[in-house]
Formats: sequence, C-alpha cells, structure tokens
Amino acid sequence: MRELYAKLNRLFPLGELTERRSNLAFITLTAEYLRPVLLHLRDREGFSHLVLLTAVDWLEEGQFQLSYLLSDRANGRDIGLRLMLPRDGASMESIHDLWPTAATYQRELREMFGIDFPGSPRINEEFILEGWTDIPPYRRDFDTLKFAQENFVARPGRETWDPARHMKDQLYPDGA
Amino acid sequence: MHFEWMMIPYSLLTLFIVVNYGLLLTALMQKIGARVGRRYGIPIWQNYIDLVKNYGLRSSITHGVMFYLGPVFRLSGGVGLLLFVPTIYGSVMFSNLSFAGDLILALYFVFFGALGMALGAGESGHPHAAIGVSRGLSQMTAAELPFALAVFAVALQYQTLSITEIVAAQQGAVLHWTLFTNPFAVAAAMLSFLGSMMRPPFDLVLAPQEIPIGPPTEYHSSYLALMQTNRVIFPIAKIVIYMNLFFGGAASWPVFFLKVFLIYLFSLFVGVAFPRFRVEQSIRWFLVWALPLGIVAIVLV
Amino acid sequence: MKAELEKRIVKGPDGIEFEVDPLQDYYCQEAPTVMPAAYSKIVEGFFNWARAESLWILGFGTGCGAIEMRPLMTPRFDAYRYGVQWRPTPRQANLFIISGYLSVKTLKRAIRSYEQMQNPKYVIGLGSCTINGGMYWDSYNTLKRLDYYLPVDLYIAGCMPRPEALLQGFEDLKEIIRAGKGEGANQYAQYFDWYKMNQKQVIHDWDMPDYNW
Amino acid sequence: MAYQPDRSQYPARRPDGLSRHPASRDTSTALCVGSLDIDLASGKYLKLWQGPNHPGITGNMSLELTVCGDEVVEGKTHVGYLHRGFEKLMERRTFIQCFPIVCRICVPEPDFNEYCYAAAVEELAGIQSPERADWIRTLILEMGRINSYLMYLGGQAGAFGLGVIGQWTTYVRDLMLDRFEELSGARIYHMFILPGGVRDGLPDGFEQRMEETLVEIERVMSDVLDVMFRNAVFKKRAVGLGYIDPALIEPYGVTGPPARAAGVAKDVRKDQPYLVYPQLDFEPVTGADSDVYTRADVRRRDLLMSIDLVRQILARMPKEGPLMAKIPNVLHWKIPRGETYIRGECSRGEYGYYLVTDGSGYPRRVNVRGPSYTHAMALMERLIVNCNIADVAGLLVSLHTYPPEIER
Repeated sequence: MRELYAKLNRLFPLGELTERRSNLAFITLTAEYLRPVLLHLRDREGFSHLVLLTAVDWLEEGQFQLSYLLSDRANGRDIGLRLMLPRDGASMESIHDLWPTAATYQRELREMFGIDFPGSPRINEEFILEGWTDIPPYRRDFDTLKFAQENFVARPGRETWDPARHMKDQLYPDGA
Repeated sequence: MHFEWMMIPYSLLTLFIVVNYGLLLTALMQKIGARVGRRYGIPIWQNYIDLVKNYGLRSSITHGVMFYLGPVFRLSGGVGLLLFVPTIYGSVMFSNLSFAGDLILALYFVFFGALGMALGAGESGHPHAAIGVSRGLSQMTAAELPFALAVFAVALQYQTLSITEIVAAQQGAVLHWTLFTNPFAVAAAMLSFLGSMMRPPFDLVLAPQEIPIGPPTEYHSSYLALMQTNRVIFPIAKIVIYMNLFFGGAASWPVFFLKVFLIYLFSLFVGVAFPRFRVEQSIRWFLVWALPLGIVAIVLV
Repeated sequence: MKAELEKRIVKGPDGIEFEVDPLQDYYCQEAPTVMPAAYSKIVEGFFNWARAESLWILGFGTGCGAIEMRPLMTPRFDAYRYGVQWRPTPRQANLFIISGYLSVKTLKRAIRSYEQMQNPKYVIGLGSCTINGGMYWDSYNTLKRLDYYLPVDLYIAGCMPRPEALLQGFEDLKEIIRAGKGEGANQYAQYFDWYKMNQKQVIHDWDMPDYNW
Repeated sequence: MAYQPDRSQYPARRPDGLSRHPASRDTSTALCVGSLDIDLASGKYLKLWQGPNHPGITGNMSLELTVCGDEVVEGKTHVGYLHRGFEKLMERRTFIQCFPIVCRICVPEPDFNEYCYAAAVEELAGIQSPERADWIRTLILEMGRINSYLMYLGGQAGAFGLGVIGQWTTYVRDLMLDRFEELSGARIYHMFILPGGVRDGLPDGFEQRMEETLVEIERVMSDVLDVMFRNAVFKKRAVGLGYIDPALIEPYGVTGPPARAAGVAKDVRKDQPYLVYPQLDFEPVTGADSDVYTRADVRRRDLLMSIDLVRQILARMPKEGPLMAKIPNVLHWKIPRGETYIRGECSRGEYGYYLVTDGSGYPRRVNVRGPSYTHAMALMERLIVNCNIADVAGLLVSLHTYPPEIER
C-alpha cells in the first residue's frame, strides 16, 4: 500500500496514511481532490467497487469525517479515503455519477447526519425516517435515550443496573 | 318430464348433501396438499368453523350495491349450475330441475358467477381486485374455449343437448364413457378444467405473492362467507358436469362421491407440483395445447 | 402535504372535469362504534367458540418475529392443525400479530391495517420489545409499550419467542376468546380518543384521517 | 380508472407550522426526480404499492410501483419500517454490551454480524482469537449460510406460486436450527461468536448428528432439483427474468450470488480469505446467464458446497485447544483510536462492519454494510423497469434482500 500511496502522492497532495492491515489503508485528503483521486483509483488502479460511504461525527473537533471505502478485488486490497468537513452546514460534492449506488448512501447521510450532497438524485426524499423534526439522529449531540423517554411511554418496572456494581454485588460480595 | 312441487325439496336436499360433501372434500384436499408438504394439515371440520366464524363477525362495510351483489351472483351461479344438471342419474329425487335446462344453460351458469364477481370486485376499488378481474376474465376466455369445443363435440356425438340423455348414452359399460369414445374432447375439457380450478399453474387470479389475493381482497365477514359457500358448491357442480359428460355420470351417491373426489384430485396433483404461469403464458398455453385438441375432437366427430 | 392528497380538479380520460378531495373521497372518517354481542348467550358462546377455533392471522411481519412465522406454518410446528391460517389482506384477518418492535413508520401502517380488520379482532404482542422495549429500550425509533397504541389481548415474551411459545400463545388466546373476553375492538372503539391521542403523540406527521374504516 | 391509492398504504405528509431543527431536512420542497413524466390523471398509469403488508415482499419493506397495463414503468423501494437505530445504540453501549445486539441486525443470518463485529473489535484491540475458535466460527458461518439459502429457495419458489418447496426447505432448516440449538441454546439469535473467541466447543456427538442433518438436506435438495429446477413452468417464469448486465456489477456494487451468476467470481472467501478458509478446499460457484434462474441455481450449488465445507471443517478441526483469547476486563475495556473494516461473504453478498474507536470504552461509530443495501435500492429500482407485475415478487426475492440490514 505504501507504493500506491507514494504514487498517488506524486499526483495529488494527500494527507496522512494509516495502515491498518497489509491490505487495508486509510488516506486523508481534502474535498477538492476527492473526485480526481476517486477517478484515478477507479480507472487506473482497479479499485472499481465502492464498498461503503459513511460519516463519523467528531463532535469535539467540530468536524464530520466522510469515509469512502474502495475495494480492488483482483489484488485483494482496500483503501479508505478520509475527508474532514466542518460540522456546520456540511455539504459535499455528490459522486452518484461515478457509482449510481452512492446515491443511496448520500441519501442516508443527508437524513441521518444532515450532510448535504447537492445534485444527488432524490436526496431530499425521506429514506428511513418519516416525519422527523429533531436533530438528525446519528449526530453525536442527539441523545437517543432522552428522546425515547420524552416521546414514548415506558412501562414501569424496568430496572437498569450498572454492570460494574451489579457484578461486584453478585459475584464478589466479599469485596474481592 | 314435467315440473312437480316435490322437486323443490328434493333439489334442496341435493344442495344440502353437496354443500356438506364440498366442505369436507375441500378440507380433505387441503389435507392431501399438506401431506405433500409433509404437514398434517387442517382438521377435516375446519371449513365449517371458518364459515360459522365469518357469518358471526359483527361488523362489515360495503363499497356499494354491486359490492353486495357480487357474492350473491357468484353463489347463484354455483347453485344454479348444480340445480340444472342431474346429480344422480336415474334417480327421481336427485335429478333436480335438469328437465328444464340443457347444456347451453349449464355453460351459461359456469360463466355467470365469474361475471358477477367481476362487477362486485370492480366496485371494491382495490387495484389488486381490478388487476385480478382483468386477469381472470382473460384467462377464463382462453380456458373456456376448449371446454366449449369439447362440449359441442360431445353434443354432436350424441346428437342431443340434454345432459340426461348424454349420461344415458354412456351407461352400460366403462368403455361407453365419452372418455373412451371421444378421448380428444375429454383431454381438451380436462385441460380447461385445470384452468378453472384456481390452482397452480393457473391460479393467477388469486396469486397471493403477486396481487394478494385478487378480486376477493376487500371481501370480508358475511360476503366472504357467501363466497366460501360458493367455493365448495361451484367446483363440485362443475365436476358434476364433467362427470356427466365424460365419465359416465353417477348412478348412486357412493359412485358420485368417488368420481368427484378423483376428478378433484386431478387438479390438486397438478396444482402442488407446478408454479404459476403469467397471464400471457397461461393464455398461450391454452391456445397452443388445449384448443387444437378441442378442434380435433370436433373434426373427428 | 403531497400533491396527490390535495383537493384538486381532475380531468378524466373522457374529458369531464370533476373535483377530487382524496381525504374525503377515498377514506371514511366515521369513528368506530362499540358493537355489543347482539345474540343470546348461547349463540354468542357458539360464535366465540368458532372465532377461537378459526384464527386468521394477518400476514404482516412488522419485525424480526416474522422469521419464526414460517416454521410455525410448516411441517415441524404446523399451526394449521389448530385452525390458524394466513390471510394476506386485513379485511379477512382476525388476528394481528405484532411480531416484534414497532418503529414509528411501521406503527402508521399497523394502525391502518388494524382499523381495516373487522370486529371482533385480536392483537398479540410478540417478543419482549412489544412489552417494554426489550433490547431497544433506549432507541429513538421504536415504541416501548404496544398497549398504548393498540388494544393488546396477549403478550408472548421472549427474544425471540420460539414457535412452541407461539402455539401456547394461540391456545391461551383461544381461552380468552371462548371466555368472551377478547373484546379488543370494542375497547378500541370505546377509548378511541385516548388511543388516537397516544398515536398522534408519536406520529409527528399525522397525515391520514382519524379512522379509516 | 383514475388514480386510486392502495388503501393499506398511505404516503406521508408533514403538517405545516411544526418546529424543525435547521439540520433536519425540509421535505416539503422535495422534488421527485423521475426519469419519466408520469401523469397519473391521464388514466393510463396506476400507482400500486406493494408492501409492507404484502406476501410477495421479503420482509417489512415496500415497493411503490407505477404500472402501465401489466408493465412497471417506474419502481421505488421504500425502507425504514424496521429502523431501530443500531448504529446509534451501539455508540452508547460498551464493547461487550454491543455483542448481544449486533445479531439482531440481520434476522435470517445473524452470525455474520457477530463475526464481523467480533473480528473488528479484535483487530482494533490487537487480540488474536485462538485457532480452534476460528474453526468453530467458520463452522457456524457455513451453517448459517445453509439456513439462509434454504429460506431463500423456499421464498423463490413461493414467489412463483410453488409453495411446496418452502415446506420442504423449512423442514430441513428446522433440523439445522436444532444443531444450532444444541450448540448455542437458541434457534435464531445464537450470540455465540463474541470478541475474543466463541462461547463454547462442540457438544458430544455433534459431528454425527450434523452428518445426519446434512444427508437429509442433500436428500431434500435432490427433490428440490427435480421439482423446482427441472420444472418446465418454473423455467418458463425464471429464465431470462431480471437480467443483470455484467457491466452493472461494479457501478452498482453487486456482490455475492447475483454477481457470481453473472460470471464474476466475486467471493470474499476466496478473494480476501478470512478465518480458516485458506485451509479449506473449494471453488466459487459461478453461473453465466445472470437471470433469476441462474441466481437460484448458483445459490443451490453454493448450498451444496457449504455442505461440503461443513464436512471438511468437522473432519479437520482441532478437537482440543482454547476457545477464548485473553481479553481485558470487559467492564473497563478501552480500545485505542483507530478505524477498520471487516468483511465476510454472507449468503447474500459482501457483509462488512466499519468500526471507528476513539480511545474510550464505547465505539465511536459502527457502520454496517449489508449487501441488500445496494441490491434492493439502486439495483432493484433499475431492474424493475419494464418488468411484469407478476414478476416483481420473483425478482425481488432473487436479489435475496433482507430489509433490516438496509436500515439497521
């Protein structure tokens, strides 16, 4: 993967490389180079399969990380492209023209994270949720437990134990 | 033969026997089908309970007048068909009103119920019902064609339209049956029979995986119960026609039960072993395989 | 509101223009009424017996419990023996098995399906998630308590319940029906406002008539 | 006939004047980008909803079809009826608390969730699972694959109205579930593969009972071959239906049997071997015609291959050895910052977990990549155009979709 990174780095300014396994690496890059890098990887290097497209919310740093994972079946290797976006008004170029199936992923990200992909087909149609008016639920600042308690009626009698204390009481009553 | 008032209670008795036999027979057929799938199947009296339950439901809604009349037409088609054919040959009690009707009337009744149902289901407004009706009518047109040809062949062969006389001509020996005297007509009619029994490969009207469940989608409570009643009478009435025309009729109830059972079983055996046709495949199948047989039957006669 | 639901003038294929108000024309808004047992005790008892012995399930798998439905209707467990059958349309079904968690989106469809079923009708809550949320107690999209939204006759606990538990559940439901206690439909009609209030509390974009037959 | 909505279904609308979070999307301006300009009032088209309450739909999802006569001119997949928010729930559970809920993501074949999650956690935490555990994991995955294929075959035949196949295959699937039950104590959710290893070894006499089950499955499969695959009517319905052009495989992210039926030997077990697959002897099953019939046939042969793999595993697996690697105290288990992707070949295609950790005791983000995600959405919407209404169910089943893995 290092040769590939070196080769790519000659063509495009890339960020850091994280090697996870011998056949899986993650590369950080900036938004304007995403499309050329994707095109290069798809057409020149054989990474023709878009495995997934998802986002990670780094709330503390005020950023969304978009992860594009590509796979090269012939050589059995995968490459992940990391892309940082500012959390406010997050918007990214759509890649549905490279992989039609990316439209579905982008629709989900629009709904669950609130990241916009202008031009992606049916991007504003409801995908999973229906009538959702709160914060997009996969954002870190959305508290699912609080939402559930406010919206749904709970049946009384359900108890929750702290696992650590419960284990201590049940298994080691002597305080070992 | 002329009309006597006594015939009415006699026909009602026939109807009663046929309804009960039909309820048990359809349950038995379901059990046999279940055995193919290694199941035990429903209890033999399950149909009675379902019927009572459906009549006993408290609420029912309607979509309009034709929605009411659909099941009524359907049931009168079934009952009428049964009443105008002689159930037991040579029996005064169970010849019903057959003196008054001939083959053409019977053919009319076969079609009558389905048309009434089409009107009723159309009014229910469910798209699946509409699709089911259009499928059903187009398939029925294709499937009844060979049957009509076979019937004409038989009528030509015996030079009569009276069902009683056709049965009478087949008595004496097994080899006198139309099955042996005119095998092509019987083959054409039996293929058409498959098409009218609502079992695969020709159950595209109901087609649970495609248009669940076609015309009866919106029917419930007592409407559905009426249709269930018809569903046990109508196949038997139709089988009675087949039995009379092609298989020598029945001279007593045990023979009747046996023959109806065997003819019914024929459609079941085909049904469990085949998937469902598409509409155009089904129509093409009837036109390619059954229709030439019917024409050959006519030509040979 | 979607364009297809708005009141509008439609020009038919035959050139005649007419006004369509889908919410009024396609749906009946009349509230359900309590339908008492109208017959004498013996007749009603007989009907209740028939209702108990002929349970027609609505074939609507709302959650993961639907996976155990196929074993239930096939050789090993064969629920047909007990008068249990599938119906693909709500009109003909009497028993609605809520097979697991209900998400808010499915709740809308479940309510519609339930309201299209005919009185008397029964609801079984299958799995722990219908009782108190189960595994998904903190999820933002699943209901925690089914009986606030639909009248439930019986719960079957487990995650997921085995087909044997389901068969036992059917037997218990039959007991309830035979005893004349399976009056969920009347309960729904009686406390209709309360059920609607609860339903509207979770369905934020309520866009159907209050009652659709 | 004018446009009549299916009354069991009802589209959504949002009442005005509802306070909305600025980031949540405003659907009132949503534009339907369709390829066709369909005027429903013309009476030429009919809008038809199939599902979620529809026997021909694989689970709780729905298809919004616009039909002209018997032909579908446009189809849209609607999902979200089974959404529980797993990816959110896992962010507030510790690594070991996630283990019992991951299997609930995909109901008919839950073991892949357990394996992918366990392997992802192990990789980020730097744990190596013991060899014997790897063999048992492979065994469970192959058993799950057999289960899933048996379910599929019944569904595929059932979609064309041949119900008896479903009865037979469910009967042998129950036998297979018995083996799962004696292994793990549960029929559906086994919760057997946990981070670090597996819960237990094989019970006594398991190999022999397994062999009996496999023989029974093979016997039923030969019946299925006769009644389903050699059936003239089934061939008439399935051959040529739902053709996937091999050129569509990569753009649409098609994996698993649909790709293999198109002649592309995509099989993660061979391409990026995991667990003990490098030591097993097998070749990916491929087909050529890429239609519904070929896909069904590829799955049938794949099932027979899985039976062979189970036999190989049982014959060659070590009988002794540890089942669990040493893992830290699960109550205080923190995993350093990192991200990884683990994939496996499940019965429907490539199944994967993308796991991101941030050094705390909880996963930062888990993303599940189910094969149905691409198959049932983008691919299905493309294949369904010009399809007969009667074939929609058969087509959907042939893509082997399980909606819970689309929406999680």
